[in-house]
Amino acid sequence: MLIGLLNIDWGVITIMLPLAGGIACVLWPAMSKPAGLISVTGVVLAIAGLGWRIMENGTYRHAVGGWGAPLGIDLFADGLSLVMLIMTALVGLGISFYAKRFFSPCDAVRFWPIWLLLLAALNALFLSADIFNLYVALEMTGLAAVALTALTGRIDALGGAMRYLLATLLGSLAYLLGVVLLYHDAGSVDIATLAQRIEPNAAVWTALGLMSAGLALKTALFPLSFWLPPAHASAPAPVSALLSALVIKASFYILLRLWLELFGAFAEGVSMLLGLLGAAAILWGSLQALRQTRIKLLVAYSTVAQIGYLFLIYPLALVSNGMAASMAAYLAFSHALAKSAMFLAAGNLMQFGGHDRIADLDRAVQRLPLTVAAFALAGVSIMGLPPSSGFVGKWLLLDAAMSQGRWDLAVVMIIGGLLAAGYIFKVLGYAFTQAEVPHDARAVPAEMEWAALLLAIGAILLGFMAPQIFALIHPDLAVNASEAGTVWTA
Amino acid sequence: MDGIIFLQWAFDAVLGLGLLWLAWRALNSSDLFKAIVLFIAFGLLMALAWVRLNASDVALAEAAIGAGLTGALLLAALARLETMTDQNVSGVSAHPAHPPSPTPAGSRFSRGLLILLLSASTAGMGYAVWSLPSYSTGLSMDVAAHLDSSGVSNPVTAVLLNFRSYDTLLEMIVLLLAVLGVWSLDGLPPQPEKPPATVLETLSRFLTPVFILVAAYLLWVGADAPGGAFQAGSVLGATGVLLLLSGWRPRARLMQWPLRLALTTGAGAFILLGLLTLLLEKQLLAYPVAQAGRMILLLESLATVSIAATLAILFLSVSSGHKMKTGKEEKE
Amino acid sequence: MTNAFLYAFAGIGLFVLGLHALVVHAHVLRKILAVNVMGSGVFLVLVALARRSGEATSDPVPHAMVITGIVVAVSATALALALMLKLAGKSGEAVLPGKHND
Amino acid sequence: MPMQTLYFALALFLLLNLCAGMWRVLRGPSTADRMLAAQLFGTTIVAILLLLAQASGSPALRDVALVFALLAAVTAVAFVQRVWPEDRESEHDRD
Amino acid sequence: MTATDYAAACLFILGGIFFFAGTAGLLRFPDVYTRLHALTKADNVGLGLIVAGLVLQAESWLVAGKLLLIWLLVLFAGACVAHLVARRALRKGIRIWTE
Repeated sequence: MLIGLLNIDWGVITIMLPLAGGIACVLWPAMSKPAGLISVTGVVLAIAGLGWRIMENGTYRHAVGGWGAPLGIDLFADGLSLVMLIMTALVGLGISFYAKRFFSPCDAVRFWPIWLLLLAALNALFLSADIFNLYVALEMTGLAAVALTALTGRIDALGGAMRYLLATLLGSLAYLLGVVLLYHDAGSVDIATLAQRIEPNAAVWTALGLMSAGLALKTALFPLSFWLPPAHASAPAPVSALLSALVIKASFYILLRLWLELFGAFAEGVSMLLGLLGAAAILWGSLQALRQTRIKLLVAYSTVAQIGYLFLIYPLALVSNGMAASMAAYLAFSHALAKSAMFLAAGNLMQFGGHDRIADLDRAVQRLPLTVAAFALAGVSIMGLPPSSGFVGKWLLLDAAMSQGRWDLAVVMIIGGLLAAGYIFKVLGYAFTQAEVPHDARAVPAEMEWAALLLAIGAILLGFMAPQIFALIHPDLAVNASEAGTVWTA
Repeated sequence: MDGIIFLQWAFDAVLGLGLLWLAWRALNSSDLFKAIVLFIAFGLLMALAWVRLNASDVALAEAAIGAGLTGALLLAALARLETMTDQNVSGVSAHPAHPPSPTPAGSRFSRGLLILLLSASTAGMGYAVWSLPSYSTGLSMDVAAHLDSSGVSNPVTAVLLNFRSYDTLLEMIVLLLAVLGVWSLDGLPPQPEKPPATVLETLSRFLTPVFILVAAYLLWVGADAPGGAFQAGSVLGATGVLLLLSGWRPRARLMQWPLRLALTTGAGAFILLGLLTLLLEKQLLAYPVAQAGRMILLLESLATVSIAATLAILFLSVSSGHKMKTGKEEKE
Repeated sequence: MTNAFLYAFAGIGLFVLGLHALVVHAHVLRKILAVNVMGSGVFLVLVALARRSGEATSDPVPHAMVITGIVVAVSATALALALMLKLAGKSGEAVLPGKHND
Repeated sequence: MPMQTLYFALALFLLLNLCAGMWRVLRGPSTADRMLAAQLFGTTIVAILLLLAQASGSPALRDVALVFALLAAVTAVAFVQRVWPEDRESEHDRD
Repeated sequence: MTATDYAAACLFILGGIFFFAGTAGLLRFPDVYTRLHALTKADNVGLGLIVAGLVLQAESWLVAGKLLLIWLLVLFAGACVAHLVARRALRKGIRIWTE
């Protein structure tokens, strides 16, 4: 029976289950909440099955339609996509339980089908090995994210959603033009086939530039992050958590996948630029976050800053020694957990006080202990204090930067950590003080507080599980991973 | 013989320049209504470009969607925009509404920088395209090799519905997402329209059966000639648009679960068939060769219904959407 | 020497024209038109370069991709128009709120 | 061979005709003039498609022409019903 | 070049002339109504002549039937649209041009 369980096609189920769930929600709106929760828990189990299958017999490859790579489309999952899938499932589960109590019935009917289709789009994106299929999955993710951002119908949400839609369409078209050039240069859109056929000529360089620009715009890398704060700050709390934790990681994952498989060998110049923009993102994002007076805008600018850390992978020549995939996945996972916890905590504070002005938090710590604890624990991981996963990720980055003599990046990382501490403690400081104008407070359901707290605790616990995560991505690098573990315990 | 070559080159040159000129005028015209009419003309020329590039399937899709829906959608959106912002958006006027934003001094420099950057990237992309080998067959050899076991003889339908059917599944979901997104904004407007003028009544009354016949023909011919689900769905959608324009509104009862069923039937069929083939053939969407043709036809007909319903509802929501929510969703 | 490269250059021209208009104009409807023109440009390059495979047949895979792309573009345009109208309904004008971006 | 030349020559002539009609779209004082020009483009495109279908011998182009012939009405009706509704007196259409 | 080819060639050229007349009318005429008249001329007669020429060249009756169907559709749609636009223009108060 166990073997039967093993060779079930879990990858296909992680995509088909949320699709079927989404369609069930559309067909039967009254049942959208239970159907949503069942689908999300089903996805978590399916991904566990996929993880088990990958541990047993290596990378997972499934030829859709039975035609095989160059003609048909392949689903492919290795350690990197598995960790991203686990991230999507766990953060998605936490957000789903939060959303169960957050939305009014009429909003819930609209939230659940779009959220399930977004979850299916993310799973399809992390499992796809075909660059045109990635374009269609990117469009799916973009449209679903925009529809969710505009759910409340307020002016700032609509403005943010409109700007986000135009930015994401521009990013997708730039990426698509890159796909066109690659297809006509190498005659295939399958990543594995492309890897063997392309060599650095004018068309491939232009495709690299276009795809990097398009995906950087969708990941809101610093100069192209104009659209992120208004969209993430004005969306409803669970949607902001989804956007910051999962949706921008999707385009980051595609850029990383293209880098590892196709462009890594000959793209030093562009990786320097990406590193530079990443460093600038850290500084600019953190400084902007310090200046904000509203929690959700502060957390949104913190996302722009933390994205900078993710892009420091490129200049640190990690691609050559194989640490890039595991480092990026780990940092993305830790940021996803911490950032979703922060946004959910901000949502609780907004529901509690009716506003999210930092200055009037008015003794939130006495009245909402769990939420402020969640915000604090998530802040610990964002700042990068031990024992959190943020610390382990940033420590490994710092270690790599210093071992390669990149003192400039090391200094930027440290300043980024200090600035992060600045804006986290600014919020926590106000949470402890008495605000001048006391105002009535509405009760916040327990599930919503526990959802935020559990995600924050997850961000901390991930710090302890660093060796397992690294072992998942690079079984052969196990020794290096345990050394990473020892580094932390030392 | 060289006479024809010259004429063909002249045709392509005029078409290419016409496309660029139309796009430039449409995007920088002083008045929004003129911009939309130029954009509709641009869509017409695009269909000609596809024809000149031997892409009859794409020309059919562009014709059905471009002429049938995009033009009507933009005109309806402009009309609602004008009533909402009660500015003079369309028609002739001394000071054209929404002139392209005047360039203050500071941004003239940034405008120049932008032009410089764009022309550099144009040159880069142009060189990249020009450096591509002048003869390459891409995947056409693979498609031709497997065409006989794909169940249809039209290569484009074989790619869309069999070789890359996973893309088509995701794309049906994109259509569903668009409807869900538009519904979550405004709800479905059951707005009663005035009975149309007699001529419009006869126009829609006569054209509707012809539309449905042509859509069925396109769906059927799709197996071995340009046609197929998307083109047929778009023509059927255009029928819905014409009926909606001439004042017809589906009965409220029809707008509840029957509409939802129509919207999701395409994607649902793909998922069910996919899981079925996963069980039987061990591969997602791997049709057994014997029944491939029938399965593709089933998928295409359900997809046609879904695409038509989606496009019609998108037009209805955009063209006459207002604060009214759909009745059923509000009750529970 | 087929007409592939002529239409490919026209496609690139459309892409850049659309990008310029998307960045320069403030009115959202113009931006939506610009995105549509850019999409047509990319599809034109995709199908034009497929024409390089000899006289009779041309590569069907790009044609299938473009049909998928056209349908995705229509649904994105419909959502963008609905969003613009709701924004205009609430704020009285169809321009992105806040500072005019770049 | 001369028939082929005639087809392409006529197709080119109609295309130039179409571009000439563009001027009316640009200058056309009232919205109706612009829509009329778009209507004429629709018919001209149908004629060009039929000629190209005969010249290049691909019957599919006739289906494209058929679809264009059908859908030309949809855009025009959208213009009449939506941009020019009866009740709203839009003063800007005087010319 | 057989007899039918010559006949078809004449029909094409005549059709082309009518299209040219339609476009010239669209550009030169002073108001909406006269331009509408020119436009519909190009539709039914210009396209009609070209379709007639193509019917002569058509290899099968099915093709000929399809060509005629296309022409009839254009005729029908063109007539209805012309009527709608004219009636709505009149009601909108667009004055008829009088020298």
